[in-house]
Amino acid sequence: MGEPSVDGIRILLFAGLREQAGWGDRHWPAPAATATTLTPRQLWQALELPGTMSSMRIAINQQFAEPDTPVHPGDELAFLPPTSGG
Amino acid sequence: MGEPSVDGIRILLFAGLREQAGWGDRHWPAPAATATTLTPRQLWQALELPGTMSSMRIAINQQFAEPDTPVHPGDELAFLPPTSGG
Amino acid sequence: MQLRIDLHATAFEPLACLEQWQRQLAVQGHNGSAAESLFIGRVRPAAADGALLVALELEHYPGMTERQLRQLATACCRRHGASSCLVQHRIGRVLPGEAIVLVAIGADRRGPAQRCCQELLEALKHEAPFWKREWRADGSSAWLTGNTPL
Amino acid sequence: MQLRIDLHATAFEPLACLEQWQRQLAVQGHNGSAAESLFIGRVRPAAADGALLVALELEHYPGMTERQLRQLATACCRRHGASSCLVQHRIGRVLPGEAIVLVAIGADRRGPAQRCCQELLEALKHEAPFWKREWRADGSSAWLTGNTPL
Repeated sequence: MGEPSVDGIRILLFAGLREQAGWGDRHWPAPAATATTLTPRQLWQALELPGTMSSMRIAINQQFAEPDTPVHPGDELAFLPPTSGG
Repeated sequence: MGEPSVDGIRILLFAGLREQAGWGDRHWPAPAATATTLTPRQLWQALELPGTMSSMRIAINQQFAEPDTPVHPGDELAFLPPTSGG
Repeated sequence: MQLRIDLHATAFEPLACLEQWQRQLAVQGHNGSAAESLFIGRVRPAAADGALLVALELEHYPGMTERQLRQLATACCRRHGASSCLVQHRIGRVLPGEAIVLVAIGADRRGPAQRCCQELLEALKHEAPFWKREWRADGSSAWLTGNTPL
Repeated sequence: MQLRIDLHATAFEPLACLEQWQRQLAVQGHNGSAAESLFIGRVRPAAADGALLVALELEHYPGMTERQLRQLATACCRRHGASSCLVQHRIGRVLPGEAIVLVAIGADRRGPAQRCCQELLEALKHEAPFWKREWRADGSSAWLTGNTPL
Protein backbone atom coordinates (compact mmCIF):
# COMPACT_ATOMS: atom_id res chain seq x y z
CA MET A 1 0.00 0.00 0.00
CA GLY A 2 2.60 2.61 -1.04
CA GLU A 3 6.04 3.50 0.24
CA PRO A 4 6.33 4.88 3.76
CA SER A 5 7.92 8.03 2.30
CA VAL A 6 4.85 8.60 0.15
CA ASP A 7 2.55 7.93 3.06
CA GLY A 8 4.11 10.46 5.36
CA ILE A 9 4.13 14.24 5.33
CA ARG A 10 7.53 15.92 5.17
CA ILE A 11 7.67 19.01 7.35
CA LEU A 12 10.33 21.68 6.88
CA LEU A 13 11.24 24.63 9.10
CA PHE A 14 13.55 27.50 8.16
CA ALA A 15 15.78 30.20 9.64
CA GLY A 16 14.82 31.38 13.15
CA LEU A 17 11.92 28.95 13.43
CA ARG A 18 14.21 26.01 12.62
CA GLU A 19 16.65 27.11 15.30
CA GLN A 20 13.97 27.71 17.93
CA ALA A 21 12.37 24.36 17.23
CA GLY A 22 15.72 22.58 17.21
CA TRP A 23 14.97 20.71 13.99
CA GLY A 24 14.42 21.56 10.34
CA ASP A 25 13.18 18.44 8.56
CA ARG A 26 10.79 15.89 10.02
CA HIS A 27 8.62 13.09 8.77
CA TRP A 28 5.04 12.97 10.06
CA PRO A 29 3.50 9.56 9.70
CA ALA A 30 0.20 9.82 7.83
CA PRO A 31 -0.81 6.62 6.08
CA ALA A 32 -2.51 7.22 2.76
CA ALA A 33 -5.36 4.99 3.88
CA THR A 34 -6.25 7.31 6.78
CA ALA A 35 -9.46 9.19 6.16
CA THR A 36 -8.52 12.08 8.49
CA THR A 37 -7.68 15.36 6.78
CA LEU A 38 -4.74 17.22 8.26
CA THR A 39 -4.12 20.97 8.00
CA PRO A 40 -0.98 23.05 8.63
CA ARG A 41 -2.74 24.55 11.65
CA GLN A 42 -3.28 21.12 13.20
CA LEU A 43 0.27 20.02 12.46
CA TRP A 44 1.68 23.25 13.96
CA GLN A 45 -0.16 22.43 17.19
CA ALA A 46 0.61 18.71 17.12
CA LEU A 47 4.33 19.44 16.64
CA GLU A 48 4.22 21.99 19.46
CA LEU A 49 6.12 24.50 17.37
CA PRO A 50 7.36 27.65 19.13
CA GLY A 51 5.77 31.08 18.72
CA THR A 52 2.58 31.92 16.89
CA MET A 53 1.71 30.41 13.55
CA SER A 54 0.06 33.65 12.41
CA SER A 55 3.49 35.22 11.82
CA MET A 56 4.48 32.33 9.53
CA ARG A 57 3.74 31.72 5.89
CA ILE A 58 2.86 28.22 4.82
CA ALA A 59 3.94 26.33 1.74
CA ILE A 60 2.56 23.00 0.59
CA ASN A 61 4.59 21.29 -2.11
CA GLN A 62 6.61 24.49 -2.49
CA GLN A 63 3.59 26.69 -3.23
CA PHE A 64 2.19 29.19 -0.76
CA ALA A 65 -0.90 27.86 1.01
CA GLU A 66 -3.29 28.75 3.83
CA PRO A 67 -3.32 27.46 7.43
CA ASP A 68 -6.40 25.37 6.69
CA THR A 69 -5.43 24.04 3.27
CA PRO A 70 -5.57 20.23 3.53
CA VAL A 71 -2.24 18.44 3.65
CA HIS A 72 -2.17 15.00 2.09
CA PRO A 73 0.14 12.04 2.54
CA GLY A 74 3.17 12.53 0.33
CA ASP A 75 2.98 16.31 0.63
CA GLU A 76 5.84 18.57 1.67
CA LEU A 77 4.74 21.16 4.22
CA ALA A 78 6.92 24.11 5.19
CA PHE A 79 6.53 26.82 7.81
CA LEU A 80 8.27 30.00 6.65
CA PRO A 81 9.21 32.85 8.99
CA PRO A 82 9.04 36.37 7.46
CA THR A 83 11.30 36.35 4.40
CA SER A 84 13.90 38.90 3.35
CA GLY A 85 15.51 38.40 -0.03
CA GLY A 86 17.26 40.61 -2.51
CA MET B 1 37.01 99.77 -27.47
CA GLY B 2 37.16 95.98 -27.22
CA GLU B 3 37.49 93.18 -29.78
CA PRO B 4 34.75 92.82 -32.39
CA SER B 5 34.19 89.26 -31.20
CA VAL B 6 33.47 90.56 -27.72
CA ASP B 7 31.25 93.32 -29.03
CA GLY B 8 29.04 91.07 -31.11
CA ILE B 9 26.45 88.52 -30.16
CA ARG B 10 27.04 84.97 -31.37
CA ILE B 11 23.84 83.32 -32.49
CA LEU B 12 23.53 79.54 -32.83
CA LEU B 13 20.79 77.44 -34.40
CA PHE B 14 20.42 73.67 -34.14
CA ALA B 15 18.89 70.66 -35.87
CA GLY B 16 15.78 71.34 -37.94
CA LEU B 17 15.88 75.08 -37.29
CA ARG B 18 19.47 75.28 -38.52
CA GLU B 19 18.54 73.47 -41.70
CA GLN B 20 15.45 75.55 -42.34
CA ALA B 21 17.33 78.79 -41.76
CA GLY B 22 20.25 77.64 -43.88
CA TRP B 23 22.83 78.66 -41.31
CA GLY B 24 23.89 77.59 -37.81
CA ASP B 25 26.35 80.13 -36.47
CA ARG B 26 26.17 83.89 -37.06
CA HIS B 27 27.70 86.99 -35.59
CA TRP B 28 25.30 89.87 -34.82
CA PRO B 29 27.12 93.18 -34.56
CA ALA B 30 26.27 94.85 -31.27
CA PRO B 31 28.90 97.29 -30.08
CA ALA B 32 29.36 97.30 -26.31
CA ALA B 33 28.87 101.09 -26.33
CA THR B 34 25.31 100.78 -27.67
CA ALA B 35 22.74 101.58 -25.04
CA THR B 36 19.99 99.55 -26.74
CA THR B 37 19.02 96.35 -24.97
CA LEU B 38 18.46 93.40 -27.26
CA THR B 39 16.29 90.37 -26.47
CA PRO B 40 16.07 86.93 -28.09
CA ARG B 41 12.57 87.85 -29.28
CA GLN B 42 13.90 90.94 -31.11
CA LEU B 43 16.80 89.02 -32.62
CA TRP B 44 14.49 86.22 -33.80
CA GLN B 45 12.47 88.82 -35.71
CA ALA B 46 15.46 90.78 -36.94
CA LEU B 47 17.05 87.58 -38.29
CA GLU B 48 13.76 86.61 -39.95
CA LEU B 49 14.05 83.09 -38.60
CA PRO B 50 11.56 80.50 -39.91
CA GLY B 51 8.60 79.19 -37.93
CA THR B 52 7.38 80.38 -34.57
CA MET B 53 9.73 81.23 -31.75
CA SER B 54 7.25 79.90 -29.17
CA SER B 55 8.17 76.32 -30.07
CA MET B 56 11.86 77.04 -29.40
CA ARG B 57 13.80 77.10 -26.17
CA ILE B 58 16.35 79.81 -25.69
CA ALA B 59 19.80 79.60 -24.16
CA ILE B 60 22.02 82.55 -23.32
CA ASN B 61 25.62 81.64 -22.57
CA GLN B 62 24.59 77.97 -22.52
CA GLN B 63 21.94 78.42 -19.83
CA PHE B 64 18.22 78.29 -20.51
CA ALA B 65 16.69 81.79 -20.69
CA GLU B 66 13.43 83.52 -21.55
CA PRO B 67 12.45 85.28 -24.83
CA ASP B 68 12.76 88.65 -23.12
CA THR B 69 15.94 88.07 -21.14
CA PRO B 70 18.39 90.82 -22.20
CA VAL B 71 21.24 89.70 -24.45
CA HIS B 72 24.47 91.62 -24.05
CA PRO B 73 27.46 92.13 -26.34
CA GLY B 74 29.76 89.13 -25.95
CA ASP B 75 26.88 86.78 -25.18
CA GLU B 76 26.18 83.51 -26.96
CA LEU B 77 22.51 83.15 -27.86
CA ALA B 78 21.03 79.86 -29.07
CA PHE B 79 17.60 78.94 -30.37
CA LEU B 80 16.85 75.31 -29.57
CA PRO B 81 14.12 73.26 -31.27
CA PRO B 82 12.38 70.64 -29.09
CA THR B 83 15.08 68.33 -27.74
CA SER B 84 15.14 64.55 -27.61
CA GLY B 85 18.04 62.95 -25.78
CA GLY B 86 18.66 59.61 -24.12
CA MET C 1 10.46 35.91 -23.29
CA GLN C 2 14.07 35.10 -22.42
CA LEU C 3 14.42 34.18 -18.76
CA ARG C 4 17.39 33.11 -16.74
CA ILE C 5 17.57 32.65 -12.99
CA ASP C 6 20.61 31.47 -11.04
CA LEU C 7 21.38 31.04 -7.37
CA HIS C 8 25.07 31.46 -6.55
CA ALA C 9 26.59 29.72 -3.54
CA THR C 10 29.77 31.78 -3.93
CA ALA C 11 30.52 35.38 -4.92
CA PHE C 12 29.32 36.40 -8.38
CA GLU C 13 30.44 39.38 -10.44
CA PRO C 14 27.37 41.26 -11.73
CA LEU C 15 29.09 42.73 -14.79
CA ALA C 16 30.54 39.35 -15.80
CA CYS C 17 27.06 37.81 -15.44
CA LEU C 18 25.61 40.57 -17.60
CA GLU C 19 28.22 40.00 -20.29
CA GLN C 20 27.48 36.30 -20.32
CA TRP C 21 23.73 37.02 -20.45
CA GLN C 22 24.26 39.43 -23.35
CA ARG C 23 26.19 36.75 -25.25
CA GLN C 24 23.50 34.16 -24.51
CA LEU C 25 20.78 36.49 -25.81
CA ALA C 26 22.80 37.27 -28.94
CA VAL C 27 23.26 33.55 -29.67
CA GLN C 28 19.50 33.14 -29.41
CA GLY C 29 19.05 35.91 -31.96
CA HIS C 30 17.85 38.43 -29.40
CA ASN C 31 19.66 41.69 -30.00
CA GLY C 32 20.00 44.38 -27.36
CA SER C 33 16.66 45.69 -26.08
CA ALA C 34 15.84 49.35 -26.71
CA ALA C 35 15.49 49.75 -22.96
CA GLU C 36 17.26 47.83 -20.23
CA SER C 37 16.70 48.50 -16.56
CA LEU C 38 19.07 46.92 -14.07
CA PHE C 39 19.51 46.69 -10.35
CA ILE C 40 22.48 45.48 -8.33
CA GLY C 41 22.20 45.02 -4.57
CA ARG C 42 25.24 44.59 -2.33
CA VAL C 43 25.77 43.78 1.33
CA ARG C 44 26.10 46.86 3.52
CA PRO C 45 29.08 47.09 5.89
CA ALA C 46 26.76 47.66 8.87
CA ALA C 47 24.10 45.54 10.55
CA ALA C 48 20.53 46.82 10.99
CA ASP C 49 21.43 48.13 14.46
CA GLY C 50 24.52 49.93 13.14
CA ALA C 51 27.05 47.38 14.42
CA LEU C 52 29.88 46.33 12.14
CA LEU C 53 28.72 43.50 9.93
CA VAL C 54 31.07 40.59 9.33
CA ALA C 55 28.83 38.68 6.97
CA LEU C 56 25.25 38.23 5.87
CA GLU C 57 24.04 34.64 5.77
CA LEU C 58 21.36 33.88 3.19
CA GLU C 59 19.30 30.79 3.86
CA HIS C 60 16.80 29.63 1.28
CA TYR C 61 14.30 26.87 0.59
CA PRO C 62 15.94 24.76 -2.10
CA GLY C 63 13.51 23.95 -4.85
CA MET C 64 10.81 26.36 -3.79
CA THR C 65 13.11 29.38 -4.16
CA GLU C 66 13.93 28.60 -7.79
CA ARG C 67 10.30 27.76 -8.55
CA GLN C 68 9.00 30.89 -6.87
CA LEU C 69 11.57 33.16 -8.55
CA ARG C 70 10.57 31.71 -11.90
CA GLN C 71 6.87 32.28 -11.20
CA LEU C 72 7.42 35.83 -9.97
CA ALA C 73 9.68 36.75 -12.90
CA THR C 74 7.38 35.21 -15.51
CA ALA C 75 4.29 36.95 -14.13
CA CYS C 76 6.05 40.31 -13.77
CA CYS C 77 7.53 40.22 -17.27
CA ARG C 78 4.20 39.21 -18.78
CA ARG C 79 2.45 42.07 -16.96
CA HIS C 80 4.91 44.62 -18.34
CA GLY C 81 5.59 43.02 -21.71
CA ALA C 82 9.30 42.64 -20.96
CA SER C 83 11.30 40.61 -23.46
CA SER C 84 14.23 39.45 -21.33
CA CYS C 85 14.84 38.88 -17.65
CA LEU C 86 17.95 37.90 -15.77
CA VAL C 87 17.91 37.27 -12.02
CA GLN C 88 21.06 36.34 -10.13
CA HIS C 89 20.81 35.84 -6.38
CA ARG C 90 23.34 34.85 -3.75
CA ILE C 91 22.82 32.21 -1.13
CA GLY C 92 25.14 31.24 1.73
CA ARG C 93 27.61 33.51 3.47
CA VAL C 94 27.91 36.90 1.73
CA LEU C 95 30.58 39.41 2.70
CA PRO C 96 30.11 43.20 2.90
CA GLY C 97 30.45 44.73 -0.55
CA GLU C 98 29.61 41.49 -2.33
CA ALA C 99 26.61 41.40 -4.64
CA ILE C 100 23.44 39.74 -3.31
CA VAL C 101 21.13 40.32 -6.21
CA LEU C 102 21.17 41.35 -9.85
CA VAL C 103 18.01 41.95 -11.85
CA ALA C 104 18.18 42.95 -15.53
CA ILE C 105 15.03 43.57 -17.55
CA GLY C 106 14.94 44.22 -21.27
CA ALA C 107 11.88 45.79 -22.90
CA ASP C 108 10.99 47.92 -25.87
CA ARG C 109 10.39 51.07 -23.80
CA ARG C 110 11.97 52.53 -20.70
CA GLY C 111 8.77 52.75 -18.62
CA PRO C 112 7.92 49.04 -18.72
CA ALA C 113 11.59 48.08 -18.26
CA GLN C 114 11.93 50.28 -15.17
CA ARG C 115 8.61 49.29 -13.63
CA CYS C 116 9.21 45.58 -14.26
CA CYS C 117 12.69 45.76 -12.70
CA GLN C 118 11.36 47.54 -9.61
CA GLU C 119 8.36 45.28 -9.16
CA LEU C 120 10.38 42.12 -9.58
CA LEU C 121 12.93 43.35 -7.04
CA GLU C 122 10.16 44.00 -4.50
CA ALA C 123 8.59 40.63 -5.30
CA LEU C 124 11.78 38.70 -4.70
CA LYS C 125 12.41 40.65 -1.52
CA HIS C 126 8.98 39.82 -0.13
CA GLU C 127 7.67 36.75 -1.95
CA ALA C 128 10.66 34.47 -2.30
CA PRO C 129 11.79 32.12 0.48
CA PHE C 130 15.08 33.75 1.48
CA TRP C 131 16.13 34.55 5.03
CA LYS C 132 18.96 36.83 6.10
CA ARG C 133 21.03 36.45 9.22
CA GLU C 134 23.45 39.18 10.21
CA TRP C 135 26.74 38.10 11.72
CA ARG C 136 28.36 40.80 13.84
CA ALA C 137 31.98 41.35 14.79
CA ASP C 138 31.39 40.09 18.35
CA GLY C 139 30.32 36.70 17.03
CA SER C 140 26.63 37.28 17.69
CA SER C 141 24.02 36.90 14.98
CA ALA C 142 20.37 37.72 14.38
CA TRP C 143 17.79 36.75 11.80
CA LEU C 144 16.21 39.69 10.02
CA THR C 145 12.45 39.69 9.99
CA GLY C 146 12.01 42.15 7.15
CA ASN C 147 13.71 44.13 4.45
CA THR C 148 15.31 47.55 4.55
CA PRO C 149 12.69 50.21 3.73
CA LEU C 150 12.19 51.07 0.10
CA MET D 1 29.29 62.57 -4.63
CA GLN D 2 31.19 60.81 -7.42
CA LEU D 3 30.11 62.07 -10.83
CA ARG D 4 31.29 61.21 -14.29
CA ILE D 5 29.77 62.29 -17.58
CA ASP D 6 31.09 61.42 -21.03
CA LEU D 7 29.88 62.07 -24.55
CA HIS D 8 30.99 59.41 -27.03
CA ALA D 9 31.41 60.26 -30.71
CA THR D 10 31.77 56.55 -31.53
CA ALA D 11 30.15 53.36 -30.24
CA PHE D 12 30.62 52.66 -26.53
CA GLU D 13 30.15 49.38 -24.71
CA PRO D 14 27.99 49.92 -21.59
CA LEU D 15 29.41 47.00 -19.62
CA ALA D 16 33.00 48.05 -20.36
CA CYS D 17 32.16 51.59 -19.22
CA LEU D 18 30.64 50.22 -16.03
CA GLU D 19 33.73 48.13 -15.32
CA GLN D 20 35.94 51.15 -15.80
CA TRP D 21 33.65 53.24 -13.57
CA GLN D 22 33.73 50.54 -10.88
CA ARG D 23 37.54 50.55 -10.97
CA GLN D 24 37.62 54.35 -10.81
CA LEU D 25 35.32 54.37 -7.77
CA ALA D 26 37.40 51.68 -6.06
CA VAL D 27 40.61 53.68 -6.60
CA GLN D 28 38.89 56.64 -4.96
CA GLY D 29 38.05 54.46 -1.96
CA HIS D 30 34.36 54.23 -2.85
CA ASN D 31 33.30 50.61 -2.48
CA GLY D 32 30.24 49.21 -4.19
CA SER D 33 27.00 50.95 -3.20
CA ALA D 34 24.38 48.89 -1.39
CA ALA D 35 21.98 49.78 -4.20
CA GLU D 36 22.80 50.50 -7.80
CA SER D 37 20.14 51.31 -10.38
CA LEU D 38 21.14 51.34 -14.03
CA PHE D 39 19.60 52.08 -17.36
CA ILE D 40 20.86 51.30 -20.85
CA GLY D 41 19.09 52.72 -23.90
CA ARG D 42 19.77 51.43 -27.42
CA VAL D 43 18.70 52.50 -30.90
CA ARG D 44 15.58 50.68 -32.14
CA PRO D 45 15.68 49.03 -35.56
CA ALA D 46 12.59 50.99 -36.67
CA ALA D 47 11.86 54.68 -37.17
CA ALA D 48 8.96 56.40 -35.39
CA ASP D 49 6.69 55.72 -38.40
CA GLY D 50 7.66 52.03 -38.47
CA ALA D 51 10.04 52.31 -41.43
CA LEU D 52 13.36 50.49 -41.30
CA LEU D 53 15.90 52.69 -39.55
CA VAL D 54 19.40 52.87 -40.97
CA ALA D 55 20.85 55.16 -38.34
CA LEU D 56 19.97 57.69 -35.70
CA GLU D 57 21.91 60.94 -35.85
CA LEU D 58 22.44 62.70 -32.54
CA GLU D 59 23.21 66.40 -32.77
CA HIS D 60 24.12 68.29 -29.62
CA TYR D 61 25.15 71.74 -28.44
CA PRO D 62 28.84 71.38 -27.58
CA GLY D 63 29.61 72.97 -24.26
CA MET D 64 26.03 73.46 -23.15
CA THR D 65 25.26 69.73 -23.31
CA GLU D 66 28.09 68.81 -20.94
CA ARG D 67 27.26 71.72 -18.64
CA GLN D 68 23.56 70.92 -18.61
CA LEU D 69 24.13 67.20 -18.00
CA ARG D 70 26.37 68.08 -15.08
CA GLN D 71 23.78 70.42 -13.59
CA LEU D 72 20.93 67.94 -14.04
CA ALA D 73 22.94 65.05 -12.58
CA THR D 74 24.20 67.05 -9.61
CA ALA D 75 20.74 68.36 -8.74
CA CYS D 76 19.09 64.96 -9.14
CA CYS D 77 21.70 63.14 -7.04
CA ARG D 78 21.51 65.78 -4.31
CA ARG D 79 17.72 65.50 -4.22
CA HIS D 80 17.87 61.72 -3.74
CA GLY D 81 21.07 61.51 -1.72
CA ALA D 82 22.80 59.39 -4.35
CA SER D 83 26.50 58.76 -3.83
CA SER D 84 27.66 58.01 -7.36
CA CYS D 85 26.47 58.86 -10.82
CA LEU D 86 27.74 57.80 -14.22
CA VAL D 87 26.22 59.17 -17.43
CA GLN D 88 27.46 58.05 -20.84
CA HIS D 89 25.74 59.46 -23.91
CA ARG D 90 26.34 58.99 -27.61
CA ILE D 91 26.56 61.77 -30.14
CA GLY D 92 26.91 61.50 -33.92
CA ARG D 93 25.66 58.66 -36.09
CA VAL D 94 24.35 55.75 -34.00
CA LEU D 95 23.42 52.41 -35.56
CA PRO D 96 20.44 50.23 -34.58
CA GLY D 97 21.33 48.13 -31.54
CA GLU D 98 24.09 50.48 -30.42
CA ALA D 99 23.85 52.07 -27.00
CA ILE D 100 22.74 55.72 -26.87
CA VAL D 101 22.68 56.24 -23.13
CA LEU D 102 23.88 54.66 -19.93
CA VAL D 103 22.91 55.96 -16.49
CA ALA D 104 24.23 54.28 -13.33
CA ILE D 105 23.25 55.57 -9.89
CA GLY D 106 24.67 54.31 -6.62
CA ALA D 107 22.90 54.98 -3.32
CA ASP D 108 22.50 53.42 0.09
CA ARG D 109 18.94 52.24 -0.54
CA ARG D 110 17.12 50.90 -3.56
CA GLY D 111 14.29 53.47 -3.58
CA PRO D 112 16.51 56.55 -3.95
CA ALA D 113 18.78 54.76 -6.45
CA GLN D 114 15.82 53.78 -8.64
CA ARG D 115 14.05 57.12 -8.42
CA CYS D 116 17.25 59.06 -9.11
CA CYS D 117 18.06 56.90 -12.13
CA GLN D 118 14.57 57.36 -13.57
CA GLU D 119 14.41 61.08 -12.94
CA LEU D 120 17.83 61.73 -14.39
CA LEU D 121 16.94 59.72 -17.49
CA GLU D 122 13.79 61.82 -17.99
CA ALA D 123 15.76 65.00 -17.34
CA LEU D 124 18.39 64.23 -19.94
CA LYS D 125 15.69 63.24 -22.41
CA HIS D 126 13.85 66.52 -21.98
CA GLU D 127 16.28 69.07 -20.55
CA ALA D 128 19.55 68.45 -22.35
CA PRO D 129 20.30 69.92 -25.79
CA PHE D 130 20.28 66.75 -27.91
CA TRP D 131 18.42 66.34 -31.18
CA LYS D 132 17.68 63.09 -32.97
CA ARG D 133 17.35 62.64 -36.68
CA GLU D 134 16.14 59.34 -38.10
CA TRP D 135 17.75 58.14 -41.30
CA ARG D 136 15.57 55.71 -43.23
CA ALA D 137 16.51 53.04 -45.75
CA ASP D 138 15.24 55.14 -48.69
CA GLY D 139 17.74 57.87 -47.87
CA SER D 140 15.17 60.22 -46.35
CA SER D 141 15.55 61.65 -42.87
CA ALA D 142 13.48 63.49 -40.30
CA TRP D 143 14.21 65.32 -37.07
CA LEU D 144 12.31 64.00 -34.08
CA THR D 145 10.43 66.62 -32.12
CA GLY D 146 9.96 64.58 -28.98
CA ASN D 147 10.82 61.40 -27.15
CA THR D 148 9.18 58.00 -27.25
CA PRO D 149 6.46 57.84 -24.60
CA LEU D 150 7.52 56.71 -21.15
